[in-house]
Amino acid sequence: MPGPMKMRATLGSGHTDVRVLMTHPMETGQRKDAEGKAVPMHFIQNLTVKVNGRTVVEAQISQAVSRNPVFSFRVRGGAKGDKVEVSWLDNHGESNKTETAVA
Amino acid sequence: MKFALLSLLALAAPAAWSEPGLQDVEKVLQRDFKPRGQATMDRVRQDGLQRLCTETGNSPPAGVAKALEADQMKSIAFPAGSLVGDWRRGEKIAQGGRGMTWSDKPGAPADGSCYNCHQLSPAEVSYGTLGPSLLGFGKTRGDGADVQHYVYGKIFNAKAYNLCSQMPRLGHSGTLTPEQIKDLVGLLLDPASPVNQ
Amino acid sequence: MNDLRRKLLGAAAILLLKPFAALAAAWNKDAFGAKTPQDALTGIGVGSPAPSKDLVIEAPQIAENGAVVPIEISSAIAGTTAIAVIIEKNPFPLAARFDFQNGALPYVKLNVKMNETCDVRAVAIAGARHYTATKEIKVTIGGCGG
Amino acid sequence: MRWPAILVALLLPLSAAAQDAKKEIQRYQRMIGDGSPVELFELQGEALWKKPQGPRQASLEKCDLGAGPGVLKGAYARLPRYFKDTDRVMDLESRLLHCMQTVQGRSAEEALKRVFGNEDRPSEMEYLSAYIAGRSRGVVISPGTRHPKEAQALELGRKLFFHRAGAWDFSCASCHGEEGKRIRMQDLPVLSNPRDARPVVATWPAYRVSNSQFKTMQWRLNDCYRQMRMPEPVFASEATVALNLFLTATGKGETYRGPGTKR
Repeated sequence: MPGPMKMRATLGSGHTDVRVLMTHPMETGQRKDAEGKAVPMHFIQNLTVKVNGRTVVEAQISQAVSRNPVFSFRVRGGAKGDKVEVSWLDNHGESNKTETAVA
Repeated sequence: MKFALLSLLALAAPAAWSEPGLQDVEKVLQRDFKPRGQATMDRVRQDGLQRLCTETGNSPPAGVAKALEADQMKSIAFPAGSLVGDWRRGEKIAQGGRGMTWSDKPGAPADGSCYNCHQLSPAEVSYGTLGPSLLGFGKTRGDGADVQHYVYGKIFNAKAYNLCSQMPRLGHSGTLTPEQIKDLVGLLLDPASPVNQ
Repeated sequence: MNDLRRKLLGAAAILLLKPFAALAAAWNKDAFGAKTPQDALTGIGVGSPAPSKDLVIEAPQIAENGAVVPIEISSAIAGTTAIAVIIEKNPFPLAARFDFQNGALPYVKLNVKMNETCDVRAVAIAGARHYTATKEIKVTIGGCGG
Repeated sequence: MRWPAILVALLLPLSAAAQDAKKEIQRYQRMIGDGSPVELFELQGEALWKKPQGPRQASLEKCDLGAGPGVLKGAYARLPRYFKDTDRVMDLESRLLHCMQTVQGRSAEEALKRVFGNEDRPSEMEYLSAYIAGRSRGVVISPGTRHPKEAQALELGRKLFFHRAGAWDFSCASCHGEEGKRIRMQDLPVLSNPRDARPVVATWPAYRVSNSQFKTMQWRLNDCYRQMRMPEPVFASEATVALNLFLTATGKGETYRGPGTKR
């Protein structure tokens, strides 16, 4: 089961700041574990940000994104209470999502 | 007046504890540390030098220091011939930070951890400052026999030159081999070494 | 095991995987699998992008550790719809591609892994026009190194 | 008259470059702090704090960290401190270990099995310390120093800090004893000096980006001793708690603002 996500969406000057944290190992496939076994590639590939149900950012990412990824995005305008949703899908087919209201 | 006296007395009253001495500290270390890998328990027992430097806050009386430095000097076996090894290998040894910890494989070659504390080659911007900068070391001093001797000895056992130096005794402690120390001498003294460019 | 059974199992597997496959289709395997910055650019359909001062990379010049290098990219180029991040000396240079729509500003901040000191390249896509900016980031060794 | 000019000309490029490098490293540290996943560890620590475990199937919510059973607000900022029920000075990890045994009924052996995590799996201690330390944000750090056992531990910690031993003759002060020094690019705080100790104790435990793991104060001490080429300190032992108390007491008065993010 994927670990938790945490998101913050706040009103800036003329835009909304969205910052999202996600728990994910982002394994490159190059690392060996404590027993010396190669740890298979395991990383988020797709990330989608929606505001009030409309997709605003679609991202494709690689194993070069750091472990426990953190992203910040900006969306023009916005109002308190707007619903922001972020979801991800990794190369194992696992996924997770979180949502929050703009504060 | 009486009140002040009383509080003074209270301050002067024998504390319910006593300040731990060096022996107490060593007992605590024996009890609260455990051997792991190559880091065996004999390492928590201080030798005379470590004890003296701890007790005197690294400022031992000059006479005692001189005598003990002379003792340390005896520990250095200077190889015959040129002490200038391969600076390329020396640079690798200077860069690495492995060796002698409980997580290092016993018997595997160790590194010198030199860049942790010293500036050496100008290309390496990530260098420490606990020790002096050694940039251009051989350029100003040449690579004569005396300088070779001094650099080899200093790396082998820094305490022979300055009793309470914070620099590890890299040869004496068995961290580096004589060959490796020669390579480090090469890094510092060889005119072709990046240190001297 | 006979051929027919294997085929049937295969078909079942495809059916099961279908929903995921549809979702994952948006991952550009060729571009992310590219081993040179040029192939990565080609992979995302960018030929020779023009250098632009309006594409700004905000990042430290020195990173104490290559496992986490913070990078912030913003584009002031009108009509920017996508930003890609290429780390020139990584084994697979393309690190990410972001497509912006419905009011998202061409801005992103993320942490990336860098194998060694090299240029980080940002690419902005604005319709048929492509722009680029680079910034060198030195990856150093921090701490005792043991 | 020309002398100083030459000197300035010679010195300026070097110090300017050094200044730039320092500024860039500070920028790096600020940026990794902005994008820190610390909150994720706090969330998982909270779940673990509330999760029934052990033979008693009890959560740790009855654990007394010094402010009363289950009281977390500000508790971390007052550790290490003396605990009457054990007649010992304890830091967060040693107290958690105690609670795992007394509240949850777990054996010491079982609770100690995995005190430090790795890249594949963080440890319970790491999650819990992230959560608990986070509940002291904004609280002034004031460890216990008045009880005789606290005073004794503090003094032992100070002695340990300056005690030279091991294969490389190091004490803690070998690296943390002189102003303005660094290892590689990393500034070394003089931990016996309140000015340097304050920001350090205000930000541990912390997320370390170099291995992308959350690390406890007990781990920090453990790894220092490893790098000092010493044998391994026993987890939550009197020596480690004493050293932790010495560092925390030296940094007392600072407002806790962790868990932090480190290189």
